[in-house]
Formats: sequence, C-alpha cells, structure tokens
Amino acid sequence: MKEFVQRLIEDKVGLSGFIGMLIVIIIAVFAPVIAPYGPEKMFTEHTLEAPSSQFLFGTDEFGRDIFSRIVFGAQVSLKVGLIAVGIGALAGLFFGVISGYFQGKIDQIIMRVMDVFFAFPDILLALTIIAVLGPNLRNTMIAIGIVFTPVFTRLVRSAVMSVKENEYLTSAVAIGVHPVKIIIRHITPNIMAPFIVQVTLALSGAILTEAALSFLGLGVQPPNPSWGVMLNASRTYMEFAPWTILFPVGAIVFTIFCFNLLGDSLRDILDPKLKQ
Amino acid sequence: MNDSTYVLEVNHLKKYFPIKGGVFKRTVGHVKAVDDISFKVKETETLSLVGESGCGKSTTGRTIMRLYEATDGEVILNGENIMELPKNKFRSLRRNIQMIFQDPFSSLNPRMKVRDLLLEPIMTHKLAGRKEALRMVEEMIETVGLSKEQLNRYPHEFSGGQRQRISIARALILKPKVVILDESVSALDVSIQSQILNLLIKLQKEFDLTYIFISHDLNVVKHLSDRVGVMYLGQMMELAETDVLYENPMHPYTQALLSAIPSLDVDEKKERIILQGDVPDPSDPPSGCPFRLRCPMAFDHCAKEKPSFLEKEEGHWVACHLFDERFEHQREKQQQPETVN
Amino acid sequence: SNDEGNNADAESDGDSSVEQVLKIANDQEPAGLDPHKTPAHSSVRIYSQVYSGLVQFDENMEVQGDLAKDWEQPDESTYIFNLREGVTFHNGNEMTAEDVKYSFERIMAEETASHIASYFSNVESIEVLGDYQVQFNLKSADATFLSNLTNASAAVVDQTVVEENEDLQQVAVGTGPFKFVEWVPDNKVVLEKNEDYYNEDLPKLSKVEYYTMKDESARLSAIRTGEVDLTTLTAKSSSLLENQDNLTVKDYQSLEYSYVGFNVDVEPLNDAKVRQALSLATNRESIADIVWNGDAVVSGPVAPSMGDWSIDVKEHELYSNNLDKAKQLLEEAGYADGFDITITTASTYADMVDTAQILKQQWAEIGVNADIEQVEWGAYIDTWLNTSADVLIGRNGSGTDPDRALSYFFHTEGSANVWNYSNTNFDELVEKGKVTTDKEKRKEIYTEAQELLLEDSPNLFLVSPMKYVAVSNSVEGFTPYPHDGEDILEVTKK
Amino acid sequence: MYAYILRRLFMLIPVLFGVSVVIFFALRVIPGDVAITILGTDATPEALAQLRKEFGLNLPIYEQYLSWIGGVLTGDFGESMRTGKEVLPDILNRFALTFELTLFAAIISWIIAIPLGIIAGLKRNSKTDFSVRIVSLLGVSVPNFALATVLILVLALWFSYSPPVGYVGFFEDPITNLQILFLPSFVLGTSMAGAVMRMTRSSILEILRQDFIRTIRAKGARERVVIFNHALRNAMIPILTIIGMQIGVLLGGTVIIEQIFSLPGLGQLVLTGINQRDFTVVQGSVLFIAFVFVVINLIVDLLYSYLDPRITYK
Amino acid sequence: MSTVLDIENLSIDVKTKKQNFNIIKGIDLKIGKKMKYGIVGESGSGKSLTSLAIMNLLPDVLNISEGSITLKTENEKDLTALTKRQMQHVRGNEISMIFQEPMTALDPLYTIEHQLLEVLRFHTKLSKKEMRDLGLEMLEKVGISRGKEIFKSYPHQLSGGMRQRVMIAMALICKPKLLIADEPTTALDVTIQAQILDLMNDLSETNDTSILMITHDLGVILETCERVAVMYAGQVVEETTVRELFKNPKHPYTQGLLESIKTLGDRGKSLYSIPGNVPTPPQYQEMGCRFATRCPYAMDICKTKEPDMIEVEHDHKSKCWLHVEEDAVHE
Ligand SMILES: Nc1ncnc2c1ncn2[C@@H]1O[C@H](COP(=O)(O)OP(=O)(O)OP(=O)(O)O)[C@@H](O)[C@H]1O
Ligand SMILES: Nc1ncnc2c1ncn2[C@@H]1O[C@H](COP(=O)(O)OP(=O)(O)OP(=O)(O)O)[C@@H](O)[C@H]1O
Ligand SMILES: [Mg+2]
Ligand SMILES: [Mg+2]
Repeated sequence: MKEFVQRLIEDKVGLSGFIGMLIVIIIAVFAPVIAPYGPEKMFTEHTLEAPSSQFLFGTDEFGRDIFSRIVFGAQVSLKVGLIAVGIGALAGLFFGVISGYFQGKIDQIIMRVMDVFFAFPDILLALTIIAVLGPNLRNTMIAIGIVFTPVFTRLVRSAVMSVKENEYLTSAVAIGVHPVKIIIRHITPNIMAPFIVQVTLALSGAILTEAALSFLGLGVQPPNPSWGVMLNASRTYMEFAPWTILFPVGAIVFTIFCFNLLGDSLRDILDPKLKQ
Repeated sequence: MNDSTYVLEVNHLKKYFPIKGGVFKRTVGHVKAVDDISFKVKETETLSLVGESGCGKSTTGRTIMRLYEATDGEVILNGENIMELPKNKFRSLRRNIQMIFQDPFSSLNPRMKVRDLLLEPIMTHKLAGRKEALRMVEEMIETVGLSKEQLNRYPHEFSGGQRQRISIARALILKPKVVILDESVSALDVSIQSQILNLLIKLQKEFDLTYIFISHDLNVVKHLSDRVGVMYLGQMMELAETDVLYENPMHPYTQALLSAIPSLDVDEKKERIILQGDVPDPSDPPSGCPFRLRCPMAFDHCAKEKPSFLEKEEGHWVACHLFDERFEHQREKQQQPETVN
Repeated sequence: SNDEGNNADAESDGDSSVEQVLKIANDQEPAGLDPHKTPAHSSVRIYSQVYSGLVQFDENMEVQGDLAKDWEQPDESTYIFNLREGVTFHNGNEMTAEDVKYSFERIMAEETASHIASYFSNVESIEVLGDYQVQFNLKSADATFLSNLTNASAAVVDQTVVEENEDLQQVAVGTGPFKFVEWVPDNKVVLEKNEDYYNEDLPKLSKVEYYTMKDESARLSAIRTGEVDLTTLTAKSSSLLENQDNLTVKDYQSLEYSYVGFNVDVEPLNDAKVRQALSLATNRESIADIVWNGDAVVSGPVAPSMGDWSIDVKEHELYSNNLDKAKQLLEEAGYADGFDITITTASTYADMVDTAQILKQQWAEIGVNADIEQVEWGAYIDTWLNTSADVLIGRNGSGTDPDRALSYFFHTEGSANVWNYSNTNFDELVEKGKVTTDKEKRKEIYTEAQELLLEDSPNLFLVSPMKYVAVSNSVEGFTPYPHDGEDILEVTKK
Repeated sequence: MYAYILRRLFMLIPVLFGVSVVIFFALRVIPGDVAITILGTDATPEALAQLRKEFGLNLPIYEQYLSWIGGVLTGDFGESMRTGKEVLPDILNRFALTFELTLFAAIISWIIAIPLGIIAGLKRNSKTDFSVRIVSLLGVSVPNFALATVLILVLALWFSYSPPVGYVGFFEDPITNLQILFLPSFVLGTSMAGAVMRMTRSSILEILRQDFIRTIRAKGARERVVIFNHALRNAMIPILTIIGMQIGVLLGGTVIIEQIFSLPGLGQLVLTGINQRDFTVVQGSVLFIAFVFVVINLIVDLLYSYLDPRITYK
Repeated sequence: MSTVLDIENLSIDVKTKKQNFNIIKGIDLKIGKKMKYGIVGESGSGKSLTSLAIMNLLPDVLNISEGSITLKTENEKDLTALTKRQMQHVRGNEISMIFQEPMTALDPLYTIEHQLLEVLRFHTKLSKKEMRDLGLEMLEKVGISRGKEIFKSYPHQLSGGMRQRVMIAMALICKPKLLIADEPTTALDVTIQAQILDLMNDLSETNDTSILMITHDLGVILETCERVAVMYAGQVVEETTVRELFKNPKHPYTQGLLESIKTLGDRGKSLYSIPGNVPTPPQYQEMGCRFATRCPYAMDICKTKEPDMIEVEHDHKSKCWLHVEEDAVHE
C-alpha cells in the first residue's frame, strides 16, 4: 500500500488524474456550498445570458445558472458512476469469483448467462433495460450496472483463474482452509489490481454512457442537472449560446479524462509485469 | 513388516488428466501423469522421488494431498484411506499431512503479513485460542531461524531463502506427521539451499517428521533421503535405499540419470551415458516399457510388455525386463553402455 | 443540389431549367402509409399528398369540394356527393362511387381499427346512387360531418389495392396530386407527380423527396447548405435561421395546444379548487416565452387558430397568474401548506419536458412540490390511456371542429376522456352542439361549454404554439396553413 | 479446426436462445405496446383490442414466443407490426450500412492509432510518448455525440458543408456513399482510436521486454527488423482483441451517431422499434446483432490462430 | 595464447530519474582463442549483465560507466565504442549468444526455418537455397536429423532440449569467434543437460569458437571450462583455472561455496552453509568487501575498504584482504 502511494505520487500523470478526480469529488460533495444558486433555480429574466460575474458560466434557456448546474451535475455524474459501477463491479466480483474458483458446471452456467448479456451491444442493452424500468436516475444506474456486469465477471473470472495458478492458493487448500475463506482471504485481495483498474475505467465509461443515454432522452431526466442532460438540452442553442454546450462538454471531458489518466497509470502501477 | 511402522501407504495410485477435444470437447484421451504407483513410507524416514521434468513427481505429491482427485488407488494415512473420505471430513485431517512448494515467490499470499500467514493454519484447525496461537507463531518463526520482529512484514520483503523458511513454518506449525516437499530447494541458490536443507534435517529430528522429498537434483536427494524412488513417465522405475541406489543402480534409466550429474571432483572423469532423444509425450507413451525408446539396452520384448515392479533384492525394487528371470541373458548379452568421456 | 435527373416530367409549370424536385427534411419517420390506420403526423404529411378525400378545406378553413364536385343535403341527416368524373387512381383504375362506399365502410369496420372510425360513428349507411353519386345516411343531424370529411385520413382508396396488399401500410395508390414511388425506411420517401391529377395545372413539382433526419442540428445544417429545400423546425432553432439569406422561415399558428391533464378522481386533484389554484399559479406567458421562444399564444380547449370557435381566454380569471388567489383557493380546499405531486411527461418531446420544468418551478411558489417523471413515448401513451399518472403534460390537436376539441376529450363518454372528468351540463352542451347546424347557435353552445371547462379545469390549457418551416429561397409558392402546414401543391422551384 | 468452428457455432445456440428469451420478455414488460403507439391519443379500447388481436398480442406470452421463435428457426423473422414490412430483409439492408460504418470507423482508428501507439511504445517516457498518451486519453474522453454535434455545426457554419442527405448504399453510388459515411466514421473512428492506441503502446512495450526480442537483437538484427517483423506482429494479438471487441460494440453502439447523421442503420431500427413497441423488429434485430457479435468473436478467435501458431483450435 | 575478448575494468550503473547506483564494478576478463571460460556466481551476482554488456544489449536504464570491452578478431575494436550499425554486424556474426530460457528466447510466431536463416540474412549474401542447405547442415550438426520437418515447426512444438539445440545452431551458423552461453542448461533436465553440454564441447572444438559459459552450477563449469571467474555481488572475486579453483580456492566465498557442495551427499552430516543472504545492489553500494557480512574471516578493514584483486599465486587472482594480511606477514 505504501509502495503503491509512493508510486502514484511519483507518476505525475497518474497523480494529476488523481488530483483531478479529487477536485471533481470535492465539487460534488460541497456542491451546495460551491454553487451560488440552486441547480433548478430559474431566473426567467436572464435566459441564455453569456457568462458574466453574476453567472460565471452563463445561463441556460430557463435562466438557470450553468455554473451551479455543472457543480450539482458533478453529484449526479459521480453518483451514476459510483453506483452503476458499484452494481456492476460487485455483481461481477460475485459471479466472477464463483465462476473462476469453482469452475465446472456453475462456471458454465454463469458464463453462458453473461455471454447472453455480453452479446447485447451496451447501449442497446441499457436502452432496453431503461425502457423496461422507466427512464430516471435510479434506473439509469441499474441499467448501466447490468451492462457492466458481464465485463467485470469476465475480468474477475480470468483474474481468479490466474491467481489460482499461484502456489499460495494450493498451499491454502493444502492447509485445509475452507473455500469461502480462501475466496475472501486469498483470492479477492489478489485480484484487486486489475479490478481497481477496471473500476476506474468503468467509472468513466459509466459517466459517458449516462451522458449518451441522457442524450437520447433516456436516462437521467431534467431538471436533474446531469451533464448529459445539459448537453442534450443545449444542442439547439449552441450556435448563439455556445457556453451552454461548452461547459457541460468541458466538465464531461475533464472528468473522464482524469479518471482515464488515473486508470491508465494505475494499470501501469498495479501491473507487476510493468514494474521496474 | 509391521504395518504400524508405515505412516503412509500409496497403493496403485493413478492420476489421469483428461485431454479434451473434438466438436463437443469430450475427453478424447488421457495424460497418464501417474500410472499405477505404489510405495510405503516409514515413520520419520525420508523418501525421495526423482525423475525428469514431467515424469509425474508433483502430480504424485498433489494427488496424495488430494489437491487432485485420484483416478484410482488408495492412500492410507495412519491406517485410514484418505481417498475415500468426504472432502469436508478430509479437510480437518489435512493437518496431518502438509506440503511445501517449490516457488518461494508464489507460495505465499503477497497480501498477508507473515503473522497472519502463520496464524491461518492454527485458526483454520482451531488448534488454539488467539493468544496461544500467537505464542505458537512466535515460537515457530524462531524455530525456522527468523525473528519475531519479522512477523509484521509482508512476504515480498524477504529473500527467497527466507520465504522458503516461512513456507516451512506455515506447514510445520500444524505439527503434521507427513510433509511432502515438492522441489522445495530447487529454486534457491547453492549457498541458501544448504541453509534450508540443514533446517529441514534439523526439523525432521525435532518434530519426528516423515518426508516425501520431490526433486530432480540428485545431489540434494542423496544428501537427504533414506530411500529414493526413480520415476519415469508416470511410473516408478526403481526404488531402493539411497546408498544402494547410488552405488548399484539396476535400471538403465537410473544409471543414465546418475551418470549425467556433473561431477564435482576435479580428478575424477566419470563415464557418462548420454541418452538420446527426449522424454516422450505422456499423453502418447510408447508401448511396453516407457523408457525403451531411449534405453541403450532395449530389446524386442521391451515393446511388448510393460515390465512389472519387482523386489529384486531386499528393499530394492525395479521395473525392467533385464531383471526378469526370463530375460536375464539379455543383460549379459548387452554391451557395456555406450560411453562418452 | 446534385440529384439523379427526373425523366418523368422535364417540362413543368415552373422554371423549366430547374429540376422540379423538392427535398424535404422531416424529424420523424412515417409510421406507415395506410391513411385509414395511421394517425401519425409523419405519415399524414405523406399520404395526404397521395390520396384525396371527398372534400377539403380552403385556406380559410371553409369546406370545398375535392373528389366531390359538389354535394347536396336533402335533409339534416343525408348528404349526397356528386363525384368528379374521370378521376383515376395512380394504378389507372377509375375512381367511382363504389370506391367511396368501400373506403368509408373500411374506415367504419371494426377490424380495420381505424383511428377515425369514431368520426363516422354517426353514419348509418352509405348508398351508391350512380357511378358518380354517393349518399351518406346519418343517424342524426351532425354539424361535424363535413369537417370530419376533410380529414386527410378520410381518404378514398382503391379496393383492389387493399385486397392485393392486405393493408395499405406499404403501398399508397390514391387519386391525389402525387404518386408514391418508394419508401426506404429511416431514410426517405419519394413521390412523383401524378400526371393524371384531376386539376391539370397541378401539381407543379415533378418529384418530392422526404428525408428522415431526426436530429435537428442535422436538419439545420442541411437546410443551410441547401442539401434540402424545406424542413420543419422547432421554435428554438427558427431564430437561428433568421439571418440566413438563402432561406426564409415561415411560421403559422398550429391547431395544437399544450395542456396539463389531471386525474380528477384522486386527491387532491378531485377538488376543482385545487385545480383552479394550479391554473392560477401557472404563468402561461412565461411558458410561451421560454418553451416556445415567445411565439405561442395562450390557449383554451379550442386552439385560437380555430378562429371564431375559440374563446378569448387571455382575460379569463384563472389565467391571471394570481398567486394570492391561488393560495387562498388551496387554503379553502384544505391544502394551505401545499402538497406533493408527480408530473408525468414524455421524454420524447422537449417542449413537454421544458413545460414540466417550468410548472414545477411555478407551482412551487404556492407550496406545490412537483416531481417530474419522464417516460418515453410508448409508456406515455399507456399512462395517458390508463390515467395512471395524476398530472400529465401533453399536447392535443384540437381538430378542425370544436366538437373534436370538446366532446372527444371531455364528454363523459368521450373516447379520449381519460381524466375521469364528468359533468352532465357539459355533456349536454356538447351533445347539443354536435347536432346544431346553425353556426351562430352552435358557437354560443361551444362558448358556454368552453367556459364551463375552464371553470372545472380538468385540464389546464396552456398555449398554442407556432409551427415553423424553413424554406429555401429557391422554393416558390409555399404557404403553410394551420390545418395543412406542408401543402406543396402549388410549390415550384426556381 | 472445422470441428472447432462447428463447436463454436453450436455454442451459439444457447447464447442466441438466451438473447431471444431476454429480449422477448423484456419487451413485454415495457409498458405500452404497438397498438398504443400506433393509435396514440386516438386510441379507443375497441380499436386497441382489434389491433392487438391482429398482432397476436392477445395470446398468452409463451404462445407468442413459440410462434415467433418457431418462425425465426425457419428463417421467418415475421413482419414489422408497425409497417407490415418483412423484418429480415430490412435488418440485412440496415446491417450493410452499420457494418460499413463500423468498418470505416475501425479503419480510420487504425490509421490514426497504430502508428502513434508504436511510436509511443518505442519512445516510452519521452515527450512524444507523453503527448500521444494524452491525446489518446482525450480521444477516449470526448463523448462522440458531442464531437459529432460540434463538427456538424462547424462545418455547416464555417465551411457551408453538410454531408449529402438521404443515404445511398455503396453499390448504388460509391462516391456519395463515402461522402455520407466519412463524417460519422471519422467521429466514431477518433473515439475508438484512443483505446487502440493505448493497447498498441502497452503491447509493444510488453513485447519489447520479452526474451525473444533480445535474441533477435543478439542475432544482429537491425531495429527495423526487430520492430516490424517481430515486435509488431506479436503485439498485434492483444490489439486484435480490442479491435474485435470494439467492432462488436460498435455494431449496436452506433445508435447515436446514426441518429445524429440520419443514417438508416441497425441501431436506428432498434431504437425506433423500441420507441414504437415494434416487438418483431426489435426482437429480430437484437437477435441478429447478437448473432453477428458472436460470429465476430469467433472470427477474431480464428484470426488469433492465424496470427499465432501457438493457438490451435481442435 | 592470444585473446579474443578482453574486458577491462567494466562497471555498469543503473541510471533512472529515481535511482542512480552502481551494479557491476571493475570486471576484468580475458578470454583466449578457443578457450572455454566460465563465469560462476549466485543469482543476481551480475553474470547476465556482464554478458549483455558484451553484446551491447543492456536495458535502457543500465549503462556502462567505465571500462572497455575489446574484441580481437581480424581487427581490434572496442565494443563499447561501436556505432549501432557496427554492433549489429558483430552480433550473431562475430559474437553470438544463447540464453537460459529456450522457451521464451524464440519468437513464437515464426517458424524455426525463418528464425534460423534470419541470422544468415543479416550477415551474409547467400542465396535462399544456400541458406537452407546451410541451415539443414547446421541442424544436423546439433543433432537434429529431421531438419526439414523441424524447419516447418514453430518453437512451441519443440521440446526444451530441441529448442536449445536450435538456439545453438542459430548461434553457431555464422561461425562466430565467441559464443556466450548464459545458463544454457539451467532450465533443462540432467539427461538433456548432458546432451547439450556435450554438443557445445564438440562444436566449439570443430569451429574454433571460444565459449563464455555463464552458470551458477560449479559442476557444469568443471565439466566444460578451462578457466573460471567467480562473481559475487557485481564483482569478480576470484579468477583462475578451473582445476586450481577446485583444488585451491582462495576467496572465502569460493571456499564456502565449494564446501557446501562437497558436503552435499554426506548424508547425516550437516551441510556446510554460508550464513546470511546475498546483498542486493542498493545494499552493497557502501560496503567495503561485499562479502564481509557473510564472511567467517571478516576483519574490520573488510567492512570499510574494498580489497584489490591480487594475484595470490601464479595465474590465480582473488579479491580479499586476507591475502594482503598474509603478504604482510610474509614480508
Ligand atoms: N492439471 C493438469 N492438467 C493436465 N495435465 C497435467 C496437469 N498437471 C500435470 N499435468 C501433466 O502431467 C505430467 C506430469 O506432471 P508433473 O507436474 O507431475 O511432473 P513433474 O515430475 O512434477 O515435473 P517437473 O519436474 O517439471 O515439476 C506432465 O506431462 C504434465 O503436463
Ligand atoms: N534493468 C535493471 N534495472 C535495475 N537493476 C537491474 C536490472 N537488471 C538487472 N538488475 C540487477 O542487477 C543485478 C545483476 O543481475 P544479473 O541479471 O546480471 O544477475 P545474474 O547473475 O545473471 O543472476 P541470475 O542467475 O538470476 O540470472 C541484480 O541484482 C539485478 O537486480
Ligand atoms: Mg513438479
Ligand atoms: Mg542471469
């Protein structure tokens, strides 16, 4: 762990990604403090105003302060990211570990089911799930979570299978450790490296997918200040009010970029093969 | 002989790994990794298994440990056939038979502290309360020549030799009767290897351990074992007391193997038997005697029949037609093996 | 624009050096081509060019003949139509009284499941009097009959074509000005001039191509660069094109209005005072400004573009956005502290979503906390149909006759009265209105009905938007009307 | 090898069966049906019931499923509920577009990504490497729909350019077809490029660390030989994985781009189908996409064995 | 005897942004013509780095900080000063190398034919047919009779022993003056090891190739080499003929090593073992004698000051303070 922090600090790229991510998190957590106005507060006299000292990033068609919405949007995006990825990652961890550890029939069954979901293109699967559940924030998170499950399952499964190659696992079996404890104590901690990398990458994927769904009018719904929603709504105005699109896009790009930076360098840091 | 002197008996042990193939991944053949092996191990003795890579040494060890389920045969530990026990029941018996692995780098969970690594076996078998367990851990770590302070470290902070000591401590803390050592010193440098070997010998005396020592290093085997079994292609070729085997190897394979060891004596130039060819593919072994294709003394019958494993002299078993009464004449007829300086 | 040449009709009424091909970009794909079965506007705009009906509206929304040269009314409930002679379907078959009879019987037949079946539920029987004469016998006098006949879906179709194809979703053989050439799904529909159109001067175009371009920015870019000649626009983008010198934006008042529908069976919306309070809390101008760029007029249940039929709601008390009054009404109803409610709307339509957002903000001022729930179109219709939302935002077409706007949506038995609204006075009024043929009297009845409806507020009627069409300057003779926003009969290209 | 292909195709069956079940029942759970979306606010209970009967929606669900899947098994995907058109020809038509789009996007991404990835890998930790990494990450970070929207606007406003309207197939009019597909392919391609670039870089790095590279150098090979004959060829294997995955994902993931650029592709078909509750269309398309996806995976696996003699499928 | 390769005072440093320290220090080696020279030492002692330095194949982070490596063939050249191009000409042609892991040392994607003939393409202008013939001949020489079949195979289809033979064929096909063998048999079984060592002996004899044999197995050295250098922690601690080393080891490390090997096999008796562990490069930076921590004879001076390499007897050098003391006593 210490070594890990050390390496992260030394890796400037990863560190800047990490700091960027922290910034987004801080903005999200302290949104009510940072944002000058509520995210849904409309100043109907000030629709589509350019950035000014009163409205840092300008206003949208309802006269809402774009800055405030972006700040609150960070909450939505992070929430979607964290919960959706949380769902996918935990489900993937669960199924992947079982699949990879026990192999045999149960593995076959789990993997065939995952294949089924994997065979659906991501967006279409998310679309279908949302159509079933109804478009809103919660269901978007569930849908993205389900979409990510097969990816995580596969990743975890193959990580588990490679951990199983290690003699420390055989050694635990030889000692007589119960399979459940083997999974908890020996397998799970040792697959964390690729898992965490995948989590950071999936986080950015989730935020992007949310934006894409909102863009299609599914997913998070206005007046919820999701960046995807803002982006979708502002497309019509971007010509004469470019700030309405510029800032949401900027926010998305910045966040995804930071997550990717972090994920990318975590991959380098955590990958023992790349050490030296 | 009195049965009670044997802690472990292996009878007709077989382990076949299926080869999958065909359209529906059905089993189309088998790798006969261990093919009908029998031996008995006396209490507190060291029995070594030697042989070339892929001959089934590890598989034998792992099957005895039930890390692989045996295809056939029985393993009798303390009078009980452990192959027949249900898995759950056997789990608690595992403390009696332990294994130490080859690779000091991958045989310890990198994310556990040494203390937890050593505590785990005790806790798993509920041998003691936590306090008592900690005391046992501290005692054990010192027994293997490390210090209490090092308990707080992670495996990667240790050298290969030290790690192997930790592995040993982890296996021995359960006070097992039988310990299977699978190439436990092969990965170590000479100077470290001697340290570990000394430790193993010391611990064997101290705890009255029985060792099954798996290795391909004939020098190390010679140093450590009471008896040695030579394996080839999943079968036992020869089994004898160490001195007998090294001085008077019967099987042509054993002879070749022993002659191939680089000598360490400047003045002695020994005659080497250079075997031709490679070890055959265990999924497609030759008919009859598995060694016949490389055997300098093979004759026609070797292809026809698999030689049986016979006790030629007291405690000296060999599987070779040359030692079959029917073919004794072949032995005389054969020239001295082709020699190279 | 580069396009494959048109050989069918090189010389045309327009500038003969210019190919008379009109390219239109639409936001939606036609849902099917069967005029009797497909109410979607995206389909209507196409099949209305291919089919003709008995009668049609002129620009002043007066009924005039189409396939019928003229008609007579021996009594209040009988209509005899004299058909034009020599009109042929695009497949060469002559259109006769039999076809008219067949077409309307098809509409009325239950298994057709026609969306306009209810328009003609009053028809008792249809008689063929001669090749070119057909008689409709109504059950009772019906003031809406003629205007219902102008509906594009009341098209005359060819029986043989129906029988060949089982239905008319994929084919279109009518008597209209344009012939159907092909429909490439999610891409385009191509029509070409009907050389045998009964009006020899028309149409002037030789070919019309409708392209489906769902993305507004793509349509904008295409009209800007001249890739298409004509496109519908939202209010928001219309202003973007104002300064564009190669095109003109034409607008017209639509026959639609946006509304808030209440389930009047559930608390607290079962209390008219609550609904009135919400009406008072609603600032309709603000909705017009923000959602419709200021180009929408405040509307009652009958859209203002219906002219005389609609009442002037501007001055209505419930439209005064009087928050104090609203709060007082809430208090009287026992909701002094307001209440929580969920507004359901269709995510498919940005204007509905925007409207919901504004309402949420406006209603909050009288203590009504609204959550917005968006569902996509299929689920929305389902919600609407089953009244499974308490508050629903939507848009209605008020039709071409006030009967549709009032009876259809608010009569206790009205097919589209999903609100559980029932008021016997209102029912009587609209029933009477339907059979009153005297226009003045009829107007009075409907005025009263509208007043009543406003008072009861089962729905809050918001605004009637403008519609916008961007037309390239190379297009001449294009004038959109409320009842027909995309009439291209007289259009030429230069 | 053939046995392997056969087995893989055989294994397709449970997956496709699963897909068919999932999509079929998911659709029935969605509120609303095609009758409702056809009639819209003109819906009357009678008309609805009539339409539902016409589409067989009144039958028990399992019967509906059996009759649909029975048809599919005999190659009859049914007719669109909405338009009455046969589903399968429509799917194939649109697949041609989506596939072309995907392919162009992939090619564009390779052209951008692979050379840059190689350079970055070879000059690890240099400024070039750093910039390539940043650019590739940026490529991944910009949502492609945002890029598409901005591109369309900028091209129309500043260059008075917009792609020709109305899609024409490649074989009808290749030039117009390419003009139409260039922009969307470019947008998709750039967003794919980031991942490919990353993968190229890291697999080049990985390969250069291998022992055999040292052997080749020890034989006296020039750097060019080392990189192009040996490192790159070995690195192609993991790159292939990601390319295969992306092509698979794109096949259904072009929805947004198809919508923005008004392309009548498979994604549009499904999206419209879902919105209109055109069950037969959605079921058919999803099943088809899943089929293609699995087949592409199979092809990628076969390509592996072509590239890598160690992998043999028996 | 004339020298083929002369390494003088070779030092190698690690240089990265984070760290900068010495790994290998002051290596002197002279390899004569047709000589079989061994380097022996424990894991991490720097054997491989030394050989890689000769081939100029050190990883990027490592570089030669001092010293020269002179190749004396037709003309004399300092390998550390050659251009990339010139070095490429030396590799595989004048000096060739085989590695420890025959499993990973071959490109898995190319046939044996391609990889074997590649060397010829780099260094000769033979026709395709000539190359093939030469390749087959070479395979024959390394004991592969079914050359044509093996040509078509991929590395993974061959056993370890076969692969190592192919590697040897590849290394010798251009008739180099020097063959560096970095633990060529460690990964192989004893019986196969015997085959391979035998083969290398034969071939170097017939081709007049000098061999630099790197191993951690003193037995292998004894079987194959004439001279030997013992490495410990990045330095050569003792250098002499093989016979002399075994009969009369001077350095305490060598003594310990031999002792522990010789006691091996005396069952029952405790093995001699050198206490402690080999220091890692960062650890030995500040040490005097790098063996001091484990040396039974360590004196104060050993911990602070590095001893010189001293010719203790004729043709026998050792790097230890003990010799200095002795000398002092003798004088
Ligand atoms: N899990 C497995 N599945 C299939 N085949 C196996 C498995 N484990 C071992 N084998 C095969 O069984 C044979 C014996 O292997 P084993 O590992 O027992 O040999 P070994 O004597 O220990 O060799 P080494 O000295 O290389 O460790 C080999 O051919 C091996 O390929
Ligand atoms: N790229 C590198 N960066 C830093 N240190 C290195 C690098 N390569 C090797 N070393 C260090 O240099 C030392 C010598 O390594 P070398 O590979 O020469 O040892 P060796 O004697 O060949 O050992 P082995 O018997 O294990 O092959 C080791 O301590 C190793 O950790
Ligand atoms: Mg083994
Ligand atoms: Mg080495």
